[in-house]
Amino acid sequence: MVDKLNDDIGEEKRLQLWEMMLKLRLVEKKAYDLFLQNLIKGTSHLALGQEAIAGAFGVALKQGDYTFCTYRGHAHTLARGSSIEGVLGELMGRQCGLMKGKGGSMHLTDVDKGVMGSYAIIGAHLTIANGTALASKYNKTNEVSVCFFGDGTTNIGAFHEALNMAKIWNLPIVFVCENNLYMEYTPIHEVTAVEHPAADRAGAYDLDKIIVDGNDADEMLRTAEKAISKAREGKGPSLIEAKTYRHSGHSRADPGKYRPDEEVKDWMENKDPIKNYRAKLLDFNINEKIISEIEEKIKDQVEKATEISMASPIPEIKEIYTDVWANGGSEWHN
Amino acid sequence: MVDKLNDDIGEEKRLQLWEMMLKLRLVEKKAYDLFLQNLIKGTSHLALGQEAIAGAFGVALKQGDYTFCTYRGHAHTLARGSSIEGVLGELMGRQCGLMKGKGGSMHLTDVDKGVMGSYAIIGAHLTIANGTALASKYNKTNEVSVCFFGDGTTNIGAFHEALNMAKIWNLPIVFVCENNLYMEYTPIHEVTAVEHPAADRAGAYDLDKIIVDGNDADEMLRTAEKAISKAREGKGPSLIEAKTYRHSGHSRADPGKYRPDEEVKDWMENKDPIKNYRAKLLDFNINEKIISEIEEKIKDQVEKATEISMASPIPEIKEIYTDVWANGGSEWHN
Amino acid sequence: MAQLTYRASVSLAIAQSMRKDQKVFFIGEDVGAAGGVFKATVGLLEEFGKERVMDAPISEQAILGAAMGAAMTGLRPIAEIMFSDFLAVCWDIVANQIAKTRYMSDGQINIPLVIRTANGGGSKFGAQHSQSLENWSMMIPGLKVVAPSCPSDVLGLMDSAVKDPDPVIFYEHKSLYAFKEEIEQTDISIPIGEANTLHEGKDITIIGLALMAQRAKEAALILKDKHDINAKVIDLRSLVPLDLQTIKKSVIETGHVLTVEENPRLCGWGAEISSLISEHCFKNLKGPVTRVTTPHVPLPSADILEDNTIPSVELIVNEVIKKLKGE
Amino acid sequence: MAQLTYRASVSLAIAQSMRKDQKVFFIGEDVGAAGGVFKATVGLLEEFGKERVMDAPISEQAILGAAMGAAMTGLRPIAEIMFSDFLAVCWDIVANQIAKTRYMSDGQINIPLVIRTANGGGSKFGAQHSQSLENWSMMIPGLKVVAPSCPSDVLGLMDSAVKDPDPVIFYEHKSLYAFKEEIEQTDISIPIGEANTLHEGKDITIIGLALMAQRAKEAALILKDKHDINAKVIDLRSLVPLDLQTIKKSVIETGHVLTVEENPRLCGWGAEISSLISEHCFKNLKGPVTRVTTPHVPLPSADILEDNTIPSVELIVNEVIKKLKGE
Ligand SMILES: Cc1ncc(C[n+]2csc(CCOP(=O)(O)OP(=O)(O)O)c2C)c(N)n1
Ligand SMILES: Cc1ncc(C[n+]2csc(CCOP(=O)(O)OP(=O)(O)O)c2C)c(N)n1
Ligand SMILES: [Mg+2]
Ligand SMILES: [Mg+2]
Repeated sequence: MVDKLNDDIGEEKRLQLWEMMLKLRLVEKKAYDLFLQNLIKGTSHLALGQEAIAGAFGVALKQGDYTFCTYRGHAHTLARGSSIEGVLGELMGRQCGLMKGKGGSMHLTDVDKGVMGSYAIIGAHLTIANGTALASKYNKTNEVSVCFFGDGTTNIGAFHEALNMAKIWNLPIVFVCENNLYMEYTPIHEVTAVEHPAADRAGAYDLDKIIVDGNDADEMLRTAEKAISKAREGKGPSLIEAKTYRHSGHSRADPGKYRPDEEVKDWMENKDPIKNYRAKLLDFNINEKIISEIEEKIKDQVEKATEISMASPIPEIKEIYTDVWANGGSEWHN
Repeated sequence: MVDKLNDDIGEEKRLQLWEMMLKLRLVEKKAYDLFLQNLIKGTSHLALGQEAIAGAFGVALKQGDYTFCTYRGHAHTLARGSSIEGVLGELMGRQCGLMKGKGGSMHLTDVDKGVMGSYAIIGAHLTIANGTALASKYNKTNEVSVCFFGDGTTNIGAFHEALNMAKIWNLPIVFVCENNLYMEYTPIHEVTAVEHPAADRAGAYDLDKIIVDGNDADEMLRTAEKAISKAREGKGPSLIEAKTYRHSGHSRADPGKYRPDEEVKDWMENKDPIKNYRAKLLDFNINEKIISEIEEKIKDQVEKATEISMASPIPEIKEIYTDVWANGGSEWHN
Repeated sequence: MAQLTYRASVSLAIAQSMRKDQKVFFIGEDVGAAGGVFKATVGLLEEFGKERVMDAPISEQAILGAAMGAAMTGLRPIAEIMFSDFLAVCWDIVANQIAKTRYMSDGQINIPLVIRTANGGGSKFGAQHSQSLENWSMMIPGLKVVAPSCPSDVLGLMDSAVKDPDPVIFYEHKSLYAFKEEIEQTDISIPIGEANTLHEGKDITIIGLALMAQRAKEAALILKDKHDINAKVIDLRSLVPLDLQTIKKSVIETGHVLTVEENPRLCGWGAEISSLISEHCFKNLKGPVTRVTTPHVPLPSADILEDNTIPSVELIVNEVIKKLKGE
Repeated sequence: MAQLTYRASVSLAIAQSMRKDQKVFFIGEDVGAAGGVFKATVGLLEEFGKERVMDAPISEQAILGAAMGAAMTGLRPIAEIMFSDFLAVCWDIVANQIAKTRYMSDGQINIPLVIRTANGGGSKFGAQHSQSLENWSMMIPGLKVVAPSCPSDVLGLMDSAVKDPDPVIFYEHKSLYAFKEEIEQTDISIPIGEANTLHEGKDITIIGLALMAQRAKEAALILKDKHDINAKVIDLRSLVPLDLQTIKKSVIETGHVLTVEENPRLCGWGAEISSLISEHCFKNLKGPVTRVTTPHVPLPSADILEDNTIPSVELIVNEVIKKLKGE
């Protein structure tokens, strides 16, 4: 039962979180529809079911803060306020895409919103995120850097190097491991020496062991806010392990058949962060009409954005030759 | 005071260890002399002061076991029984060198003795050592693989990957971190998130935390034997952190001036593994004559080997073109 | 006689090698239960069990390191690097350890392993999952470099690669996985270092590899049909060892050469071939060796962009015409 | 006017850049208190303090990742990779992240950083500490590649590299650290992409880089003195951007070209230059472009072996004579 009297979060923030998570959910669903219509080429990795994590950080972060995510980064990008058509347009390879189709679904980037890129080679971005954090420290400004990654990422070398460096340099950074129990198709416990792939390694970097139910949006928000404050106050890095589950396969090509049916069912039916959060909002006596209005608003936004991106032209071929260099071009000789 | 009644090691093995350590010490000293005479080109990394670790493993390992070491690997190579002229000859770039001068001081290799190579890029050989261990498991034979490395090596990605893999595959391997307090010139604690660079990370791979005085040859031998037995019995990997100190600089070019004088003095005078072991042998009532005879024998061996290697011709130029491929040659086109 | 895809020929080739030699085992990420992200290892786990088909963590350095160490003892590992782009995360193991250890050890150590990896563009996967990286390994002494262009070459070259006493990087082209061929005999062996002629002709020599060899062949068909140009298409099949004799022989006949590379221009394998032809056949050349390559840019993701970045059949046709007819 | 070593010019160049721009900072292993293993960063920590001269753990990926991230915010990091051979352990960060991020982000992100690294042989350090790896970065679109051959070039090119809005890999040659030059003015700037003529001549064009450029110059002096051959020696100074115009101009005059590379043969930068010359100056060539390279082997360690593996002045002289006089 919820303790309505000691509500540290409050209705306003809860509705923000609700709106945020719904947006992430509905855009991902739309992305899925667009695949089926063959409007999205290439690959795509949906974060359906994992919305509470990106959502909570989206709410907790300030403008100017930096986020880094992976190929599974649509949600994390939207959570910083990037436009839906910017995301869907990129997936479809349109001019309205965040990077005009040059990067694609695995590399969403929106620097104005603090989305410092999505990285498709496991581990690298943990080290890069240290860099923006280092810059904040160097400049004595107080942005926080947040880096999202998966459970499987904890077994690659760059993870280790990044965590150690963040700690010794006391960087204002939050590492967020979204433990969805699988790397691509392999259960994480089959390839990991410890039970909690991130949290059980925290001690190796003199960090606290933090495990949170990543599908409980309120808990996720509290955890995010705490770690962000710590970083902002100059008290150094955190490593959070958030337990979650992806509703769909690893990527477009994957039906996800290696997962036991009951497991999938349990997570979809009993642990869906959005379904559960809706119930919680009602528990907190939030007017169902408000909840539904938000739903309608987001649906509407997603539809409009879809139209915009479908109407957006494909990029011009000359884009191939632009922006290798800061001078805008790609010449390598005089 | 030593407990002579419950002596689990015994005179024979102690003398073996004594002889082994002395050999390592005297060969390294000879190598140093040869530099000064400008007979050794390139670089060289001496393990003076760290002999108890390689020595103990040399005594504890069986023929057929595999060892992997670093650029600081003269001692570890000799400890497996490689010839002194093979080592000194290689340092001097002579035909009698273990690899005829093709590898040099940083890459000593003597497969017949189980010396599976010395590796000069930090971290790599931990992953490679897993491979010989994997082969033993695959073939259901019972060799043990041992991999030596330094404290600084614990901060590179390959360390992390190798430890995790060794654990999940339950490999017959012993990882030995020789913590000599410094990477090249930088004190390890300045760049490491935890106090014990290896041992404090053991938990991240579900391994026991093992710290040993690496300059106490008896303790080192016990620790080595225990870990080797564990591996040989199919009970999986160990990670040992052995505290030690190098008497000289990091490499030939380094006078080691970044270390406080008192620190150096303390380790050289009070914690020298060889000086202390000699005293311990006497404590155990081992006849000083025997001890000295071994000293003389080794001195003699080193002198003879030096002569042999100085008399050995330099390699023939055609060696440049041999042994890129298993067919003995280096052709890349027909 | 059966129709076999390139994809299926990969798993068949691995299976055949594993059946023949107990020393062969296979490591990779998501390769076992799931049969690999490209479904190119389906059935291996079922047939050979967990001891010979090992699902690894996301630890490419540890994967290749373990394969290397095992190979040093005489085993014959096949290791998968899921996308060739990920060679970058384990490049030290490939370029500094696997490639150099035999030489540094004065031949004491052999490293008979195969690294197979999905290479190349065409899937709209963007700049970090689409690279053509044969030149990365060509430039490292001590590595053999194989890149089959069709199912039978996959079968025959994999057989040789696994038996080879030296390390072989085996580049499988992602855009060829669905490529089909009628195969009579699956248990075949093709020596590494022998180029294959995909199309005969004496007007010009077109040299390609993997997908680009197939595109060159298609171009040759068009050139013949529509432009009365007879192009000899040489599929190198391996860059190291390189079949220089076949190249020379054709260049002496034709005097015109076009290389077709999928990688970005600078220091691509075509540059090496061009410099070799220049050295060996200078007098025979009627014009410069023309290199068709991806422009020197990272690969963009959107269809229209990717399709116009990687050399197409049309581009090859046009370049040949321009070269021969000055159009 | 002062005599400056190449080594001293490195630390001076860094210091000058750091004095001019507070955004510049420096990360590396053992670079601070100890002044670097090559003593090329002595004095920096003392002058700029720990916040701007950061001693890092042995974590090359983390070092370059941090430099990249910082650069993305507008800072201008200089990161040291102690030996260029170690680029292999962080090659993903270099080749896949630093090089591609600007393009993939459609120009949203700039990465103005410098990676400086000790490159090349001559020190008898063996195969893992002696490589010449300029071609590794030349082949990656998105990287600028600089390799100075003398102290004044270190000063002038470092100034430009630090100011450059794009990532620059700055290869310092280990065997040049002791090289001395009289320098009048230390605070100089040399644009990246302009080759330098080290010796004038119209008989043959010799193209080199770093140590090989200096050896080519020595060879040219001998050729002139003893063999009456006037060689033009072009020190490329940077591979990307490449000064193709200077190359073309000289080749048109001489018709004979020799490239001198320290790297093993296959896919070296000389291959690219050879293919470019072939494409652009085919009609001017009186013979094939000759490539002098290290043979395609890992570098051996013993003096006699290393000395006979890397191209020497003598070898260059002989190759030129053979080429021009058919001897
Ligand atoms: C270095 C590297 N190795 C392998 C891959 C292929 N790959 C892409 S996603 C993935 C699984 C990642 O698992 P996890 O970190 O748990 O993230 P999730 O996909 O579950 O969000 C793998 C192996 C890659 N992109 N990079
Ligand atoms: C990847 C890599 N980075 C840096 C170096 C340069 N280097 C050689 S030895 C060394 C210090 C290693 O320290 P540690 O592991 O403690 O071993 P020790 O030398 O103390 O025995 C460094 C940084 C290297 N060889 N490889
Ligand atoms: Mg996962
Ligand atoms: Mg150390």
